[in-house]
Amino acid sequence: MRFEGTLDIAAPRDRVWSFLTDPKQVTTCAPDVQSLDVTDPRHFKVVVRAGVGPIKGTFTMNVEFTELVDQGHATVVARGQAPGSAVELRSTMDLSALDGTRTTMKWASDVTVSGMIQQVGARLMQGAADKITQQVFSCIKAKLEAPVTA
Amino acid sequence: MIPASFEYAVARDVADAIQLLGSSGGEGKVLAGGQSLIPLMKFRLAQPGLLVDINRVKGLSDIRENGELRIGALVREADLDMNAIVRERYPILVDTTRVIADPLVRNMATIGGNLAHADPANDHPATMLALRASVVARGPKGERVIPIDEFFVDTFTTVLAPDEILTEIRIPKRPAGGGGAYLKLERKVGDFAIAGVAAMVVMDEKGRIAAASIGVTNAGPTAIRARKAEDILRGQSPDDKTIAAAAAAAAGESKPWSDLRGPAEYKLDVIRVLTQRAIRKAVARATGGK
Amino acid sequence: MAVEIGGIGQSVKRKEDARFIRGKGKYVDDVKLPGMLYMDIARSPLAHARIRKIDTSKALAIPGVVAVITGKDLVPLNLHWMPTLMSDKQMVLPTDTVLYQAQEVAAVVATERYIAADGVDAIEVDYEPLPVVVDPIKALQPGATLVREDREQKDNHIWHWEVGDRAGTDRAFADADVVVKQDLYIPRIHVSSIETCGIVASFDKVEGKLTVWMTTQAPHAIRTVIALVAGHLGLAEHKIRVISPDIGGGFGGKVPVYPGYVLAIGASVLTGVPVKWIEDRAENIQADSFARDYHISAELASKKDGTMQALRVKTIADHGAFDAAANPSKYPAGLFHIITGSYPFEKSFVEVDGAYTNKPPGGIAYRCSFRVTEAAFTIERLVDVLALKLGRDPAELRMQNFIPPTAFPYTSSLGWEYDSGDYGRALRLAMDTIGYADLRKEQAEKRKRGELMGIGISSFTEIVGAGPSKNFDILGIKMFDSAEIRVHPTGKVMVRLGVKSQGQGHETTFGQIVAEELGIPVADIAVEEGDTDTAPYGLGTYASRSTPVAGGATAIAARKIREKAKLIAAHLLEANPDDIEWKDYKFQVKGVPSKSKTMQEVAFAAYTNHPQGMEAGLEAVDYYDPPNLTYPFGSYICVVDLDRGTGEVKIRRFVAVDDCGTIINPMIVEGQIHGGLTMGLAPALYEQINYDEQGNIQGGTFMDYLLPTAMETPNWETAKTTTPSPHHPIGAKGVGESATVGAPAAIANAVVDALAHLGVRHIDIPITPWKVQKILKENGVAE
Amino acid sequence: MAVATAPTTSRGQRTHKIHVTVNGVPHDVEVEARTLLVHFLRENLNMTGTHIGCDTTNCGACTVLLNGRAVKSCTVFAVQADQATVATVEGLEKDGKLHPIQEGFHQEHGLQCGFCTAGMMMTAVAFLATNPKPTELQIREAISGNLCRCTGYVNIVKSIDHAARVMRETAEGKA
Repeated sequence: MRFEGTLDIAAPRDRVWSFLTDPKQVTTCAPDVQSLDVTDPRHFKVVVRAGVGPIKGTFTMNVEFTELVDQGHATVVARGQAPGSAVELRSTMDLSALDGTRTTMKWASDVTVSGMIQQVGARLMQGAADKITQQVFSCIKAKLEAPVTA
Repeated sequence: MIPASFEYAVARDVADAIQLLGSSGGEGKVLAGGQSLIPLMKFRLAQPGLLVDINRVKGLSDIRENGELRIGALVREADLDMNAIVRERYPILVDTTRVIADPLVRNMATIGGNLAHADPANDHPATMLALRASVVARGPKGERVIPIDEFFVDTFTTVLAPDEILTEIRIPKRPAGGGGAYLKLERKVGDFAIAGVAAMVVMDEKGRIAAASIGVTNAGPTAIRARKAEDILRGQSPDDKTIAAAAAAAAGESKPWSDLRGPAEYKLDVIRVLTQRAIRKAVARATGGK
Repeated sequence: MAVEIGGIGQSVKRKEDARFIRGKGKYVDDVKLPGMLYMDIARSPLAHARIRKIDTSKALAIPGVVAVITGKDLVPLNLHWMPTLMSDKQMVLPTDTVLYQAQEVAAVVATERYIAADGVDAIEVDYEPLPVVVDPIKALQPGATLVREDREQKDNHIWHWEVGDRAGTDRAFADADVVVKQDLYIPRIHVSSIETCGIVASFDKVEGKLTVWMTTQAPHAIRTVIALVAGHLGLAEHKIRVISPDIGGGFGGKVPVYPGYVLAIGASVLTGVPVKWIEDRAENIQADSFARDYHISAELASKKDGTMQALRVKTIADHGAFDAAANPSKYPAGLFHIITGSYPFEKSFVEVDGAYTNKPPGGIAYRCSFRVTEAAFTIERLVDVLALKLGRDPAELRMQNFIPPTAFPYTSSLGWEYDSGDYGRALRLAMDTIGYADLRKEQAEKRKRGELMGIGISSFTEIVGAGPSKNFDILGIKMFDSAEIRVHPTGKVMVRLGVKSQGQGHETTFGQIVAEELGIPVADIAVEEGDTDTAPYGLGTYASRSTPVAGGATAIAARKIREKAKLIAAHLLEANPDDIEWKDYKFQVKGVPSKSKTMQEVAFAAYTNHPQGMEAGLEAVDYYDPPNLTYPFGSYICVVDLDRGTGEVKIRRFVAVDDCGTIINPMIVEGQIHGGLTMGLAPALYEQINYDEQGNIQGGTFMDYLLPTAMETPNWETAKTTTPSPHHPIGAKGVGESATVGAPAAIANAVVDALAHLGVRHIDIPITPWKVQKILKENGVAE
Repeated sequence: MAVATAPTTSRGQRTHKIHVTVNGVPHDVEVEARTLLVHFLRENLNMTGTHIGCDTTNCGACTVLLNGRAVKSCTVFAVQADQATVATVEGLEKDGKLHPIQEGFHQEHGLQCGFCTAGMMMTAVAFLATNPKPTELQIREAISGNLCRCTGYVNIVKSIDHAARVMRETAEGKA
């Protein structure tokens, strides 16, 4: 499943970049984080609970920033497992500054879900993955546009 | 397939159930018919910490008509089907309940569960949308009546709070000149719907459609109301052209996904065709036909 | 008298019903032994992946979990791979790479079923995903992802097999007036017997004896396989007892040896206590052997007048990750070369290439002799494509071309010797029964009104009864089967067979064969199967082989008894054996009906008063290697109505005329045909296992794999002709699979027929409503 | 093979006491909450006539009567049957006399492998109690939650019709 979109974020590009590439910050927008373990700036492990309604899986995700280029282009690969299921997420993000205070982010995510969740939930997978992805990105936008607190 | 362990409690009454759910830290789940929930638990895709069994709660299994039709949330589909009031005056509910899963599942499955589970492929949501029903929920802060249009939020998600329980469904009394029908297409008995359409019409003395409402099963993350289709029908006589236009509009408002039950474009066609047929059947029933 | 005996041709009520209707059947999951442990299996969510690590610590920490087995544990025992019947090998558990989704990765043994499931959930496997290939056509292209790194040959090609006259066929096509070509995909399906597979393995450490109760259609073959696979661990054949108790449907799915069986046996041998493994439905559909998955390209050449001349077929067979086909024939594509069907092609040529993909291994037959349905579907579809091309009525074109009754025994251009047949008679009966001419008229009228109805015919020829040792063997063991009959002094009989019923009613029908041959009432005959400690060696029940092979053995063994009994009767009647005849189920002195002895009287004498010098007792054994296969046939006609709005196909009527030679029990034969038809309907309209590009199974539970219910299944109408097999001892041919073989083409032909005036020539099965609706829409005839 | 070092018997799960009457015989048993009714019948009571076929509420092999209603016992927890009556295939035969539905399945060849048979019969028993004179279509609808792979349903329909006829005749005889 591929999802993509463009976000106009009322925040300068360097701020958007540092948020997106900081495991501690970006995972605040992941669904229901149970734990976060940062290995190095490019690698971290996060445990999330994701799903819709009563269907929920606990996913242990190994995340790697595979490309980080000039505060403008990033790719991230996240791979994880829940019992009987596996998930892989490959995302690209391209930032361009509209002006000093606004940034356009083009993003695309390829989500692959395998195993029991995919089989039983195939009927609802597209909707659920779409929803979770939208939530993540609208959270990113909201957090970046929120007034910076000390 | 074996479910994961959970705590289990039998609720004595609604207040007890609410209290039990409230104490579960969001890990509680109501067990009514269990026909959707238990299979999910056996796949371990649902692992609630606490099951609150409401099957022994009294007063949730009645069907009464008192101005409006009131159906207790625990009414089993099989009982809805066999109920004399429903059979005589609400054939759309008979249409609906008779195509849910299979006869054995209908012996356990409840109407409240069918709505609260909020699976877009479930059948009651579309029918309740067409019937302009409301649902009654009770929680720690008391009771509230939720119009069905506001009830479904997303797939498997309703406006019910984790410690709120659906207790009753209220359906406006069938008006004079009113008639409704629910049609569903499925590959085989017991399969999830490819699509389903519920249509209610009220005919005036001149043979025109005074009011119409249409609900669609499997048209997106939740069942939807086809409002544009309703607008097209209102005030018109139910001729082929009007019905075709309404049906096309209903398809236009639907956003089904491609899956094992057909490509999205096919489902749109099915919604269109079922809408036509459901409207015709509803009109026939409203005007005294069967 | 005849009724009392319950011999051949009687609808004797089934003996086995007594226990089943009381809930007293004994299926594998009903076996419970003291101290028994339960096994459950962790499976791969990915279709192709490197296993970096398997962490079993959390599973082992669960109270009640006794042990966890991984591939590494099997390496020292040399049990991590096992051989297949197709000279391939198959992983029992992977040591480094998984090759398909739902592949076994680890086994958990626990004190209770529920705890074993918890243990499976607690196993953590770190997988590194690898590229996946699910399409066999792509898999055979250069540079495709390699499925089997363990092989020396570094591509996904398994084998090439061809039969027939390539050059002659090519010439016939070059010279032909008319050539039609059709590509067909016959998708993956699954037998889905209502009982899944399972085993209880019990190893007695003191005696060194292994007893297994197992869902197997072939207990003796399984015992031999266990001995060959695990002989190095001390499991010799005389120390292995395989019991196949009541089986809840087989259809071919219970022929293979699955890794779960091996793991449960291994777990019992290692722990010294009984271990039970019963798969759930998802495991059953997703990991057990599939059927079909044939990509076929078929061409037919004919004269202008419709005379069929040549057939040319090219096929790619998807075998998944291992070629573990349960195929007892000597040909890698089974009996696919029965594809010339009911027609006398002068020239034909068939080639098949096997391919590996990242899908579960297989395949199995799904209620047919291996690959016969694929063949029958192809030829019967192709004949209709030719009829459309020539503008001919499909019934008339068939009648014109059938192999005539006078031509039997008939040797096909691909080498099969058909035993007997009268194809025209069967089709005529089917047409008369359904009212073919009137239906055609109705169709023409409906077409004028824009309504869509179709009439489809399938005049198939089956090939069953594996089989003659020139065509078949399992691990070199010839495909005979056996019967052992003992007549006790009081005239009661024990029959033991090498085959194993999975619902076919052997306890009744084999009793009837013996009753017929010996004149002893069927009620006095006990039939036992499925225990390798007591039953004679046999190759099992599949490929409709029980009646053709074990039925032959039973009749011959009974006749051996009758021969001896005749000598005793002569002794009792003080007559010359040559003057004794077997008449009205009695031994009579020729011309003196009052001087006779019943078999019961003879039986008593066999133990009390047999002639001097004769061995006491009355028993016989026969191991029957049939001289040929049998060739049941039939003509089916299906009438469908299409919904122009939704594309739904509704079967209005379905008439099945079958000819299976001599019928032992008409009631049981009719029941077999009903069931077979329903398993023909299923893939025609409903069932399919599909895979997405990542190798995810689509249709892996009964929520998504659509078995027809009583509402989708029509009220089957049956009729019969009887053309006995000339070479079979009682003239019987076998019937369990005919309907599954013949029905899909009749249904597909009917749907295509309903749309033929729009130019439609073919629709791949399963014919889903959206496939039909797409055609309606493209042609502007949708509602 | 990695062998557990943990104790191999105890279970941490809380159990519930239930009182269930199965085929007229009362049972007081402790079960885990997650114990499915079908496993309770098969494992705790050793009543193996009720089978498991699909695990997903599709096939009906596990059908039993719970307070007189036909339900799929693989989708009901045993705790839900507390204080309830359960009827299974083992209770159909009374005083050595087969139930008409059992006779029907035998006479009309309504079974082959026998695996779906108990579920089919239990569904039919409950159905005929509410509809003593069904049409063929009504019988087909009634058993549409039970899958059979062997018979093609034709003879199952006949078997149920046979039983309905016998039961009507018996009822008339008594009246």
